[in-house]
Formats: sequence, C-alpha cells, structure tokens
Amino acid sequence: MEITLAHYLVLSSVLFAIGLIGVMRRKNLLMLFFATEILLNATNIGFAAIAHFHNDLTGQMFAFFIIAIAASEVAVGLGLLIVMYKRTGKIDLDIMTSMRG
Amino acid sequence: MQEHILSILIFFPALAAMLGFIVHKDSARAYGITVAAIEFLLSLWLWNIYDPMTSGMQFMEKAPLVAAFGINYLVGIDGISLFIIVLSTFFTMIGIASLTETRRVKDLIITLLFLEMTMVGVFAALDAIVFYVFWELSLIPMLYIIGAWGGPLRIYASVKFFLYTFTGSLVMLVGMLFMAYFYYQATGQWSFSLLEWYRLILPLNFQLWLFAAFFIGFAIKVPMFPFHTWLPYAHGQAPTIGSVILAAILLKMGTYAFVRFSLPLFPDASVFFMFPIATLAIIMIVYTAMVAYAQEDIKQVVAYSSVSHMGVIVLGTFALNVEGISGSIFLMIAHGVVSGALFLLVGVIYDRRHTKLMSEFGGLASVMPRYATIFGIMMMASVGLPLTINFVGEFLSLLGFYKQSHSFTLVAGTAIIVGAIYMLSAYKKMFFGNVTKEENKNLKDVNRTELIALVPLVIITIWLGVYPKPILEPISNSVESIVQLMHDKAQTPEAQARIPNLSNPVAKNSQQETY
Amino acid sequence: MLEPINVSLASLNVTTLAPMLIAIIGALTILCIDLIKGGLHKSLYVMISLLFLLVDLGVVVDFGNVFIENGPVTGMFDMMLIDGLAIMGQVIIVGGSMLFIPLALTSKRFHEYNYPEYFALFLFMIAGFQFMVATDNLILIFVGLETASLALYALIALHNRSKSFEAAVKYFTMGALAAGFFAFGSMILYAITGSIEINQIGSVLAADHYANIGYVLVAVSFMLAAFGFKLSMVPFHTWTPDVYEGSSAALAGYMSIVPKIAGFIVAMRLFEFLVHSGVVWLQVILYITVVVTMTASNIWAMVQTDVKRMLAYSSISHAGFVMAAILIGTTQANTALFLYWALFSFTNLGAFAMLWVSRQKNLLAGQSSDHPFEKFSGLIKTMPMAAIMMGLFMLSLAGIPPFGLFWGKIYIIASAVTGGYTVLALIMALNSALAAYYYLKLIVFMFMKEPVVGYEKFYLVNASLSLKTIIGIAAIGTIFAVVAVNPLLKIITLFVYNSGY
Amino acid sequence: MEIYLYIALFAPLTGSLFAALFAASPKTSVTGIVASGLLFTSFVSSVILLNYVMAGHTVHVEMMTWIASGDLYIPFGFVVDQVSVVMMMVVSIVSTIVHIYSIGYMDHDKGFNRFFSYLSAFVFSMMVLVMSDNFLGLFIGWEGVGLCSWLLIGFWYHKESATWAANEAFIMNRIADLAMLIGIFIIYWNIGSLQYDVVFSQIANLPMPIITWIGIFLFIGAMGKSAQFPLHTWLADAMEGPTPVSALIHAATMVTAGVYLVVRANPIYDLIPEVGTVIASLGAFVAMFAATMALVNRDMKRIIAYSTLSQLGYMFVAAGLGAYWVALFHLMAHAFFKALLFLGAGNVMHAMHDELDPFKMGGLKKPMKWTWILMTLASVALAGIYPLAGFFSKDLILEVAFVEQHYILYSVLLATAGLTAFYSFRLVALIFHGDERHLEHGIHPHEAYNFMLYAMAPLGVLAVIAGMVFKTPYYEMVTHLLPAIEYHIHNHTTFWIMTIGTQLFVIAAIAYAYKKYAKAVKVDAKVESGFLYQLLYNQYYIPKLYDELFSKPYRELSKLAWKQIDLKIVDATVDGIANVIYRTGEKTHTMQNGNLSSMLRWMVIGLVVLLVLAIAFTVGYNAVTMRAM
Amino acid sequence: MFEVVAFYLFAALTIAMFTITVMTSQALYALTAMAAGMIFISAFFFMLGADFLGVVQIIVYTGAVMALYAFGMMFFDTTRTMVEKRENPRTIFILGVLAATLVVFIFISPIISTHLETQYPLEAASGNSQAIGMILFTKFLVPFEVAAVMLLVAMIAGIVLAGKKMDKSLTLMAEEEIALMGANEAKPDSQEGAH
Repeated sequence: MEITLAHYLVLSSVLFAIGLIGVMRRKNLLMLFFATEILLNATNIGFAAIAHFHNDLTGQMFAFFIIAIAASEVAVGLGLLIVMYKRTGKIDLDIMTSMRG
Repeated sequence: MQEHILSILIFFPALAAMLGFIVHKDSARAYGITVAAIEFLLSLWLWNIYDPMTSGMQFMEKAPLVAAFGINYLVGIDGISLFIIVLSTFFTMIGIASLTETRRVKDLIITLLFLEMTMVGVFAALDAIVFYVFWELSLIPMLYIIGAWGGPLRIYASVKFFLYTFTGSLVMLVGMLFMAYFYYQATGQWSFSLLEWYRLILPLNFQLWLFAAFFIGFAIKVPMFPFHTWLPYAHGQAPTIGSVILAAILLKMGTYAFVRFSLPLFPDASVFFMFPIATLAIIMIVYTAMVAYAQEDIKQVVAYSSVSHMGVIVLGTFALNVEGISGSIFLMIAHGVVSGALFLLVGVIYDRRHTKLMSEFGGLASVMPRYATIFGIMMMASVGLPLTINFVGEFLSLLGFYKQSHSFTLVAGTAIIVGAIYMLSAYKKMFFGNVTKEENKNLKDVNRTELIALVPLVIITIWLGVYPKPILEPISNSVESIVQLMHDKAQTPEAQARIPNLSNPVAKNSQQETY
Repeated sequence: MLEPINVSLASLNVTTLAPMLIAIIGALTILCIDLIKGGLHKSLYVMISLLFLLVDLGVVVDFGNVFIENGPVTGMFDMMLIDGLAIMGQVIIVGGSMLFIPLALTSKRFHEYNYPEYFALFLFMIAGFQFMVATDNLILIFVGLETASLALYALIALHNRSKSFEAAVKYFTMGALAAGFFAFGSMILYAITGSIEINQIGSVLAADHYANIGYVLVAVSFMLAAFGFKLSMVPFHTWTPDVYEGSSAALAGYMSIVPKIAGFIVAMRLFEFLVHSGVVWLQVILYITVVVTMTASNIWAMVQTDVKRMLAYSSISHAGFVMAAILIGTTQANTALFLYWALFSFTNLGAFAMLWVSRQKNLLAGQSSDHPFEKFSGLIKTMPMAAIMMGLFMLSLAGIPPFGLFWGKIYIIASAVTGGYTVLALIMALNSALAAYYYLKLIVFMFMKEPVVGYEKFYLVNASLSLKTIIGIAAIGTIFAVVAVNPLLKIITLFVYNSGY
Repeated sequence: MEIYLYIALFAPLTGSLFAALFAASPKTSVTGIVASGLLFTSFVSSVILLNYVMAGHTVHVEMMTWIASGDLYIPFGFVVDQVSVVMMMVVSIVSTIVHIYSIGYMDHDKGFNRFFSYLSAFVFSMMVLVMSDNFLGLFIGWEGVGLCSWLLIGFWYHKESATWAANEAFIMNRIADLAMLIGIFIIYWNIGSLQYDVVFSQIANLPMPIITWIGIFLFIGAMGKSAQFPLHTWLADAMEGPTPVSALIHAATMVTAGVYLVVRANPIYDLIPEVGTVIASLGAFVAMFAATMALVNRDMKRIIAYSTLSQLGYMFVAAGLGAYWVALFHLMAHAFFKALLFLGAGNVMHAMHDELDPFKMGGLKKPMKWTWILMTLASVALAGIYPLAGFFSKDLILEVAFVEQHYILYSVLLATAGLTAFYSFRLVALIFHGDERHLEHGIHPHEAYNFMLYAMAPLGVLAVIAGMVFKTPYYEMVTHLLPAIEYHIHNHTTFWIMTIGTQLFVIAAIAYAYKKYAKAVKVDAKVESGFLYQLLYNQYYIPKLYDELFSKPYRELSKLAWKQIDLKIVDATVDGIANVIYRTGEKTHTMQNGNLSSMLRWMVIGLVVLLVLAIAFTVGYNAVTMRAM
Repeated sequence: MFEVVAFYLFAALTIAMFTITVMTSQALYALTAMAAGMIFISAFFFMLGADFLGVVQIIVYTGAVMALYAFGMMFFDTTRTMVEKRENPRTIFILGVLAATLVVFIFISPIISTHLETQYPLEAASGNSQAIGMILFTKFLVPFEVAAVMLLVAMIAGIVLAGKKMDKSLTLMAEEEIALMGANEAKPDSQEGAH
C-alpha cells in the first residue's frame, strides 16, 4: 500500500469539509475565522501534495501565497472585530441582523 | 427644410418642451398651444408637399446611429403614416387647447409635448430600433400623465399600463433582433432598416415565430383581447387629456405596426394567423361591446368601445387586401377622431360634476342641449353611421375581410348592432329622461374653450365622412404597394391565393366564392 | 546547485506593470503626504488620487494603442498578460474609479474621508483589481483579488457606523469562505493540469479531451462558487444587499461596477474555454445560474422598501444579465458584456450619486434605512430637477430607450439571439419587464405621490458642486449614450476579437 | 335637369340645417315655414323631373367621389328614373304636407325648431335613399332615415317609453342593415361594383347560389326597414313619436323603403323566383298577422301602425311575385291615404289631449267634421272600395296573386282585406260615432287649425283619385324600367265575380264594424279574457318573447361578461401573474434574514448543489462513454 | 511503510485537532487545537518535501497568526465557555459531509492526464528553499510584490480600523459637533503604525 496523491486530496477535502462545517456552525466570529483558516490549510495540503507528486514547485508557491493571504486576512479580520467589539461589546454574529430582507 | 421636415416634426416639440421649462407657469398653456399649433401647421405643410400619387416612402432621412450594429436614424412617411402623424399633431393641439386641468399645468404641457415627439417618431420611423425607441418612450409621458393627474386608482392603472405594454414590447424587441439576425445571415450586414427587411423572404416556420413575437407587442398595445384589461383602468383613471391621446393616437401604434411590420415582413404567417387573429378580433368586437354595455361609468363605455372598434381595425388589417387595409387605416384615423372627441366630451361632464357614473346623470339633453348634440353626433359617428368618418373605415374593413371569410365577417358585422346597443343605451341613460338629480339642473352647457376643441372634431367627422378622398387616396396608394409586396413575397399557395396580385388585374376577381 | 538565471530587462516587459505601479505609488504618495503634514483637507487627496488615476488611465490607453498594433503583450515571466480584456478591464476599473472617487467631495463630513488612508487604500484596491485582470495566473489573480478585497472591507468599515461594520464583517467572512473556494478550485485544476495558468489549463484539458471530467466539474463548481460570490450570483449573492446598505452610497455604487468587471474578466478567461469545450454541464449550470440570478433578484428587488437595497438587488440582476454574455461566449457576447458594463457604470454612477447627495446623517423617527422609498415621495414637486435626474437613471436601468443601458441590453440580447440562445433571449427580455416594476416604483414615488413631510430638507443635503457635476456627467452619459455606442462597439469588438474571445 | 335634381335633393337638407341653427333657441315659426317652403321647392323640382322622366328621359349625375380604394369606387351618384321619380313624388308630396301640418301640430312644443330640423333631415335622407345610383348610396339614406327615425321617435326624450322605442327601432334596423351590408359585400366581391346599372347588367352572369344569397340578404335588409316579421315590433312602438312623424316616416315613406329596395333590385329578384315566393309568402303572412293584431288593439295609432304593417305585407306580396310596378303603385297609393289617416289621428289626439284609446272617445264627428270626413275617406281608400285609390292598388295585388296562381296567398290576402276593412272602420266608428265617452274625462275636443286641414286636403284628394287617374300614366312610365306585366284575369266572368265579391265582402266587414261599434260600445268580458283575444292583444306575446329571449339574456350576459369574465378571469389572470411574482418575492426574500450564518450556509448550499450536479453529470457522462466504448 | 504510517497518523491527528477546533465550545481549546493542527500540517509539508513551506507554516501560522488570535481572544474576553445559539445543526453536518463525500467521490479516482508538463521541476540537487527562492524571485516576483502590497494593505486596514479615531463616528455626527470636536481635540497621529 502506498500513499498516493488521492490520499492527500481526500485528506484535503475532508479537512475542507471540517472547515465548512465550522464556518456554518460557528456563531462567534473569532471562532468562525478559525474555521476559514482551516479551509485554507486544507487547500495547502493539497497543493503541497500535488506539487510533490507532479514534481513541480508551483503548488508550493501557491500554498506559500495562500499562507500570506491567510495572514493578511487575519489582520483585517481582527481589525474589524476589534472595532465592532468596541462598538457593540460582542462578537457574536447573531447580533448582526440590522439589515435584512 | 423640406428634406428635413420629418426630423423637424419629430424633434421640434421635444425641443420646445425643454424650453418650456423656462416659461412661467401662468403662460404655459399659451406656450403649449402655440407650439402645438406650429407643429400642427408643420404637419399640414407636410401633407401639402406630400405627393399622394407616389406609393413609396417620401421625405426619407438617414443618419447612422450605431453603424456597427446596423442601427440608423431612418425616417420617412408614406400615405399610411402621413395621416396618423397629422392626427397626432392635431390631437395634441386640440388636447392642449381644451385643457381644463389646473394642477401643475406646466408639467402637463411639457409632458404632452414630449409625448408628441414620441408619437410622431413612432409613425415616421423606418428603422426598427428607432421605431422601438419612440414606441417605448411614448409610454413614459403617458405613465406620468395617468399617474400624476389621474383618479384615485391612478398608480395602479398607470403602472399596469406601463408594465403590460413594456412586457409586450420586450418580446417584440427580441423578435426585431431576430429579424436583424436573419438579415445578417442573409447579407452579412446588420440592418434594422425596415425597407431592407422588406426584401427578406423568410421560411414559414421562422415567420410564424417572429410573427408571434411581434404580435404580442402589438396586440397588447392595440389592445387585443385578452390583453386588453389595462385599457379600462388606464382610461378610467387617466385625466381627460390622457384618455384622449391614448385612445386617439397611442392605441393606433399597435394597429399601425401590424400594417408596417407584420404584414409585409411575414406575409405567409399573416395568412396563417389570419383566422386566429380574426377570431380574437371578433371576440374583441362582440365581447367588449357587451362589456361596454354592462358598464356604469360612461368613460368605461367609451373605453371598451375603443377596444371594440380596434377589433374592426384589426380585422380590416388582416383582410390582406387593399380595401381592408386601407379601410383599417382610415378607421384608425376615424376612430382617433371619434373616440378622442368622445373622451373630450366625457371630460366636459366630468369637469362639471366630478363623476362619470351614468346613474348620476339623466335628462342632460334638456340642460345641456349643445353638449347633447355634439355627443349625439359623435355617438352616431362611433356607431358608424354613413357620412360620418367611421363608416368609411368600418365599411371598407368589413368589406375587405368579407373576401377572406363570409361567416367571420357576418359575425364581425354585428359590430354595427352591438355598437349601437351600448352607445344608444348609454346615451339614453345620460341624456334622455327627466333631470332627476338636483346637481344636474344648473349645469352649464359647453363653453367656448370646449367648443374650440369639439367643433373642429365634429367638422372633421362629417367632412371626412362625406369626402374621404383626400385621405383615402394616398392611403390606398401606399397600401397597394404593401399588398403587392406581400403578394410577391408570399410562398405558400394559400398566401398567394389570399393576397391579391395587383399587377395582374385579370386574376383579381377570378376567385369566385361559392357557397 | 541551481544555475543562476540570466534575464534581460527588456524581455521582462516591466512596463506591463506600469499602470498598477502608478496606482501603488499614488497610494504611497498619499501616505507620505499625510506623514509630512497631517490634517489636510480631503479634496487634496481626492485630487491626487484623480491625478494618479488619470496617469494610470493614460498608460492603459497607451497600452491600448500598442495592443491594436501588436496584439497581446506578456511580461514579467509571462506573469502579466496585457490583452484586450486586460486593457478594457483596466479602462473600466480606472475610469469607473475616477468617476466615483470625487463622490467623496460631499458637503457633509463623513468619517472615512477624514482618513488619508482611505484614499491610499482606494488606490491600492484599484491596483489589486488591475493585477487581477492583467494576468491569467491564478496566483496573481488570487493575490490581486485579496489585495483589493481586503482594502474594500476596510473602506466599507471606515464609514464607521454599526451598519457598515456589520456590512464589512459579513462581506469579509463570506469573502474568506469564497477565498477558500477559490483556493480549493485552483488546487483541483492544478492537480489535473499541473498548471495554474488559465491558458495552459485550457490547452491541457483540451489535449486530454477532458478525460478527468469529474475533476474538472468539481473544480468548476468551486470556481463558480467563488466567482458567484464575487459577481453576486444567486445563491452566493446574499452579501450584496446588506453590504450595499451598510456602506456609503458612493462606495456601494462603486462596488456595483468595478469589482464586478474585474470578476467578469477573470470569469471570462476562466469559463470561456470551458463553455466552448462542449461540456454540456457547464452550459446548463451557467444557464441555470444566469436565469435564477436574474429572475430571483428581480423578484426580491420588487419587495424592497429601501432604494439602496433595491438597487443592490438590481445590480445582482444586471450581473446575472451580463453573466449571460459569458454563457453565450461569442465575440459578440463578450463585446456586449463590456459595452453593457461601460454604459451601466454611467447610469449606476448617477443613481448611486443621487442617493449619496440625499444621504442624511441621522435617521428620522420611523425611518428604518437611509433611503426608504418614502423619502423620494413627491420629489418632482419639491426638487423637480433631482426627480428628473433620478427618473432618468431609473429609466435607463430599466432599459427604456434611448437611454444608456438600452443599447447594452439590446446588444446582449442580440448576441443571445445570434448565439442560438433564443429562450434565454426571451427570458432576459421578460426579466427586463420584471425589473421595470421596481424601477418604476421609485418613479411612481417621485412623480406621482405627495411629498412626505420631514424628508424635504434631506434632498440634496449632501450635494456639492462636484457631486452635481458628477451627476450631470452621468446624466449626459446616460442620455447621449447612443452617440458613444458605435465607437465603443467598434473598439471593444476590436479588442475582444484580437484577444481571442 | 341636373339643377332640379340637386334642388330636390338638397332643399330639405338646407331646411334641416336652417332649422338646426335655431335648435337650441325657443320656438320660431319661421323655421317651420322655411322648412316647409324648401320642401315645397323640392316638390316642385320633383314635379319638373317627373315631367322630364315621363317624356322618356332619365337624369343621372355623379356629384363626386365618395369612397375609392383599391378596385372599389363609390361616387355620390344620383339617378332620377322612372322608379325613383315615383318615390320622389311620394316623398316630397307627403313630406311637404306633413311639414305644413306640423307647423300646427307642434305649435306648442318646446322643441319646435328641433323637430323641423329632424323632419327635413329625414326627407333628405329619404331622397338620398331613393335617388342614389348605387347600393352604398342607398345605404347612406337607409341609415340616415334610421337615424332620423331614432331622433323623431325619441323626440320627446324625457319620456322613457319614447326613448326606449327609439333605441329599439334603431337597433332592430341595424340588425337588418347588417344583412344588407353583407348583401352589398357579396355584390361587390362578385361584380366589382355597386352601381345599379353595372350590377343589374352583370348579375345574370353570376352563379345561381350567389344571386340567391344576394337576394336573401338584401331582403333581410328590407325586412328591417319595412318592419316585416320577425323584425316588426319596433314599428308599433315607434308610435311614441309625434304623430306627423308617424304619418311621414312610419306610414308613407321610410317603412316603404324595403319595398322600394326590392323593386329597385328587380333584375336580381327576377332571377330568383323562389326567393320571390318566400318574400310573397312572408308578405302575405305579415299582412294577415298585422291585421289580426289591429283587430283588438286599443291604441289608435298602433292600430294604424299595424294596418301599415299589413299593407306593407301586401306590397311585398306583389314585389315577391314579380309585380314590381304593382307593389310600387300600392306603395304610392298607400302613402297618400295612410298619411292622411295618421294626420287625422293626429287631429284627434290634439283634440283629445293626447288620448289614444278610441274607447275613451266617440261621437267626434260633430266637433271635428272635416277630420271625420278625411279619415273616413282614407279608411275607405284603405279598405279598397271603388273608386278610391285602395281599390286600384290593393285589389290589383289580389289579382296578381290570383293570376300567378298563388291561391293560398290570394285567400290570405282576401281575408286580410276583410280584416282591414273591419279594423279601419272599427276605429272610425269608435272615434267619430256613438256616445261622447270623452266627456266623462272632461275633454272638449275642437277641430284642428284650418291650415292643417288645408294641408291634409291634397292627401284626401289624392286618396280619392290616385288610383283612378294615375294608374295608366304611371304604368306607362314605370314599365320602361320595371317588367311590364299586365295582370288581367282573362275570364271576364271570373273577373267580375271576384271584383264584386271582394267589394261585397269588404262592405260587409265595414257594416259589421259599424254595427258593433258605432252605437254603444259593449265590452264583452268573456271574449276579452279569451285566449285568442289576449294573444292578439299582446301582439302574440312577441315583444315579451323578445324581451325574455334577447334583451334580458343580452343584458345578463353583458353583466356576466364584464363582472365575471373580464374582471374575474381575464384581468384577474393578468393581476394574478403579477401577484404570484410579487408574493413569491415577499415569501422568499426572507431568505435574506440578515444572519451571517445563514448567508454562509447559502453559499455552502450553492456549492453542494453544484457539486451534486457535477457528480451526477460525471456519473452519467461516464456511463455514456463506457457504453460508447 | 513509514510514509504510510506517518500519513495516517498525522491525518488522524489533523482531523481530530480541526474537529476539536470546530466543535468545542471552549475558545481556548479551539485555539490550542488549531495551533496543534497547523503544526501537524507542517508535518505533511515536510513529508512531501516542501521544507520551506513547513517552516513558513510553523512560523507564520503557529507563530504569528496564532499569536494574533490569542491577543484577539484576550481582548474579546472569550477565554470562558461560549454560548452559541445553534440552529439546524443537522443541516450543517449534512451539508458539510455531503460536500466532503462528493469531492472525495471524485478524488478517489486517479488523475488521467498525459499532458502534464512540469514547469518548475523539483531538483534533487538543490534544496527546496533554494529552488523556491529561485522561482519566487523570477516567475513569481510580481505576485510576491503584490503580496507585499497586500500585507501593507492589511496592515493599514487593521491599524486604521482598530485605531482610536474609530471611536467617534463623524458619519453619525452633525456638522456642528464635528466642528466642536475638531477645535477641542489635537490631531491624533495614527499614521505612525503604518510605517
């Protein structure tokens, strides 16, 4: 038995699904952001694996940039959360329903 | 100037309307009348320089708009459009002259002038897109007129009017694009010029689909049963001026478009759909006449009577012979004059009593004899009495369709009966009997302003009823060329048989009907 | 050891970076100016931004000239791709930004314009979008997209009121999810083709005859979800109304134009070869998406009580309408897309600017949102000119000829007809009728109802000469669009055709 | 001669317009005088034209084009020939007299001026009708007289019954007019012209069925105007109009237009004798049918109206049997004495303050001597007693029927002649003889103005001499145009038996009428409650039947069409579609509930849906490709 | 064999960690579990020969991102158990599992492609980091620079948003209030953080 690309891809998709569940499930924004990190990390595994099995660096580059993107998102996301928390005292997304319809 | 007369006619009112924003509101009415009168005189001049013996397009103007897509500003008139244009300018003038509205007159007049542009534009356009532009644009002033100056249900009525017509015309637009695409396939060039399209001979199944697409747009505008229900609301809620223009001109756009687009572009489909459409037309004639009979509101009677008459027009159009089509075009003008006048008349009484319910009246003949007389004349014209303008058109339309079907014409002919029924009973309810309501006892008869609007209409009604030649002749000449075009393009044997060949007089009456 | 790589500077075509660099330099300049002397008036920053954007636009236009002569140019190790789409996309992005940035010159003060950073972020965002359209490398697309998006989130939040935070957080979170989709989709594409460049992906797939059809479809599903979010396709659209409502009208209008054209261009690059691949699924899915997006958003727009939300839904519908062009996929359709969007930007600029000028700071009692329909009630009586302008933009949005959008509309429908999508053409036409209802609703309020007491002091409360000028420009652009259609059509066709779309 | 034609034609129009100028002003007798004067001018012109025509000429003018489109060419063309000149004479004489009479009769009416305007307009229309040289021109007049009839029946518009009757008349006529139009259509599409001369010269070339249809449709048209069964009900109701109107329109002229049409179209009907037979049979039926209704009616004017109807039946018998000149001759004679009868009745009404029930009169011969004489004269003429006009015209029709061997028709007509005599003299007896029952109602009758009587006098004279004097010259003249068939019973014995027998029969009927009604009026309750009496009295229940069968259902159906179909189906569908769309929006827009979680969930749902579709497609695709391999 | 064991081990661990992250109601647990999961992921990177990535993963994620989150958590005071309202948990799981199943369904089939071309092959001779550096500064120079801009944007955005000036909203204040505030307050130098 050998670990093939498919194994990694399956792992990647399972992790992605866990991330999806988290995204859908979390009401606390901070925790929700964790879930989005999982999504990106899941993808990273896939990229690295493909790069390995295709013997190609591009995948690693992609993963690298994804990490950069994830980091930036954290910065902006936290900024948003802070300003919101200052204003409302909460970071629960259920309070954000002033716009609807 | 002569070569740009059409552009001047189209854009002069719009330009005047823009300048109208500057005019002080107390003088707005005078300004409106002046502009409309100039426009009317221009249209009369157009009539004067029009050569009635030529059947083709005259005063053509062409300027590229979107050359890459084959859209050109292309206008021109023939005998068919000439008189509807004159009618439009005439009614705008009459309408503004007889304006009794007091709320925001300036806005109303500016709107009317814009409307005039779109009306003239529709009838002068020879490019499908230009036609469509004016066609759609005409909805907006009307929407505003109904919606801003109308009755209590005005918003519902105006929105219904707009959306209904708009929906129909969008389907038509798809049809137009298809048509252009066919032209593109045939020639490798985009073109929306009607005259170019006329040269296309389409396969039957395409014709059927395209005909249907155009039909929806036109039928809603006409309005044909069962697409007519916007009309009673629109008329019922519109101010007098709105109803007048709507009935006199805007409805004619639909039937005009049938003649301009459907017939020459799709001769085979026209023949194919002749009987279904005739059936609809007959339903319009009889059914709406009955509905008109059941109305309690005099304006609704006139509104439904419009639908009924439009049925005759449609029937005449689909007679597909010179008599029928000329008749239907003449009837468009006739119906414009008559229904316009009737709406003006309803407006007269509405101004005095602020109600249109017939049960509120009765015995008006003794209180307002002049009013009753004019109303009577117009009613008789509407009923289609010979020597009034309507008769000529109605007779020719029915005569024309008789060639196609005897039984249909027989049923459609009941128009003259059912028309008489609702009109006479309405007249009876309003004018005959004793004056029962206290409010009616001291009603003033028509005043000078109203007479200024109404008397010309009476004169036209009778003049053109007695001597329709100056109008009928150019119309016939132009119609002949359309019919000949249709015959030449017809492919199916049925269409070839049904559409007469005018260049071969021997064959003309060879088809003897047997019973 | 690796061999050192020698690259000549000339072969790099560094100039391909010029437009974005200009925007970035502009942003940095603003930051520096602020560093040197703080507290300067926002008009300065608006003008500086405008200047840089103007130069930016000039360079892009120059690229256009080059393109006409030489065809597509690549640069920076084939990372940059300056083809017709990129040029036109950038023209719309930069041009649209130039039209919207002066909306900052309001007479009332709003929080975001007090930050020089706002303008810097704005320029960064433009650079991000420009990168996005000027490449076919998924990485650069992703990075450009995120640059722009992150800036945009901040711009929204800077409006500084609870609704704008809410909007920003919603947009951000959903954006993060969409970023995940994009990454995953790219991963699958990379897995089956070994490349992350759209052209190569396309050629590899074609060479394989789509052997990995399952992979392709899953990848496309993820990509569609990601771009569905960006282009607000149903059901990925849910952010749109809320974000539009939460952000300032100026920014909302901007969002309805610029990010979307960037998205459309990438979508065009990505989906066009798939549409032509003969994979029926993709056509069907796009067909469904387009129809559902158009129809559903129209239906929802009908029941809105706030003009801005209504416009948000309407912009979803317009996006669906334009997405149809990508589905149709002919040169004519792609041309129509750009034509439509160019015309749409003018009209939408006008519409949102009209909202912007009547934005009051504090809501009246009983007022649930910034721009309820009642606010515009009877406008014709209190402010006829404003009513006419707004009415004009509504009519144009509804596709009433001869106003701007009509020409775009007929060209797209014509392309549907030409492309053999007859039913789609009909659906598009009928959707225009649906849409007319809600545009008409505003017209009805403005022209046919009596004014509601209390609101009259808010009309044009925010207007300044520059804003009025912008509205005037938008109005002129809307009314006389017909004049521009022919040249636009010629140029766009040239660009699109020569880019191979 | 053309100038006389135009004068004859347009003088009434001028009079009408002149009177119309004053329509809204209070009464000015000048309108009556001018209108009468102009009509007299018209009469004089007609006489001149008559002379001209008697000399064997005809006048044919084409004034101008009316409708020209495609192959259709219809001018305003007028022809004065042997047939139309007869009609012109009848029309102009009777109308002149009625006009003069009306000056007196309408003396106290507020709408005096208006009345003359209408009346002259009617004469103009009638002139157009008879003088036109084509079918559509005839149709102008045809509808024109309908219009004027409407105006005049509803002249007293505040009366509900009058306006109702006016509308009924108009609409009923319209029904027939439709048939006539169809007839015109058939003619046009088969011959290509509507000019009489063209049509009549080419009609023989057409296939038989088409001619038959033309004949039928034209005749249906004629039925409406001439109030033939089943379109007859309007005529009796039309008596709501002023009496001079009844005299002119509903006795002498308009109602005979149908006969005129058949006579005019004789080349057509000659080709289709079967249709002729039908016409004749219908005519005979109507003659009898109307006479029976006249027997029991209690309304003076209605009795005369039914009598008119009956006489029209006679005329149609003649026309149907091909004896066109006889029909026309009876038309002329009938016009004179029937107009006279009506005008007499008008005098009586005036005297009796608009009382119409003869049972409330009686013994009027003393105060109204001249009226009595004139009306008796007219009744005698109507009854067909030698040597008055009726004898020469009506009995001729009997002879025609006999000669043509339509014995059933003959017997019906003969019986009807008896009935005619009876009801005519029942009326005379009730009005002028017996007790002065009117005194109970406090009415003191007086004779009409002298000039009214003078005006009636020429009619009296004509009623006496028309048959005797005019028959031969008339025959010679009209047979230039109409088929010249002499109807003589060749067997002298038969002839005499028939003539004398008829005379005796009629005289017996008169005597019976006098006996029954001249002294005292006994109301036989048993007879009156009998079925037959009630049937006749209620006009065979036909008006009621029409009301139940047509008017009410039409009204109901109209209501239904509006309230149920138009509003609830057609409009509701349109609104329904809009509502469904709108409600869908209202229901589904809550999907946007503002909660970020659900928004994210929607995105995932979208993705999952796409994935499901993708997998489904892949599976399907693979299956297909597998099979292909 | 080692590879297999390692794969399954780390796979199980990662899945477990992330599941905890997603499912736990303790924010601290979640944070910790995620950090652990990140580290396990870097193990995959090392296994796949992407040493550079592995390092970056540990430094950037576990170092920087987690630290940021930790600060955030402290700021928001979410260290205690959190109460989250749950709606339709079943739907969520069905959706998640369905998504995974669907994708997995495709992924278990092998990739058939005969046209894969390696553009930037891994060369055994040089180290991973070297190779990465090589292409990062050639081919991926532009994205790299853009990423720098992106980070700058993120930084500015984060600082501006979290800055003190956001405490008062000019958007909601009347003109007079703003004027008053401008007079009273000295200009805060919020730009400092940006450079």
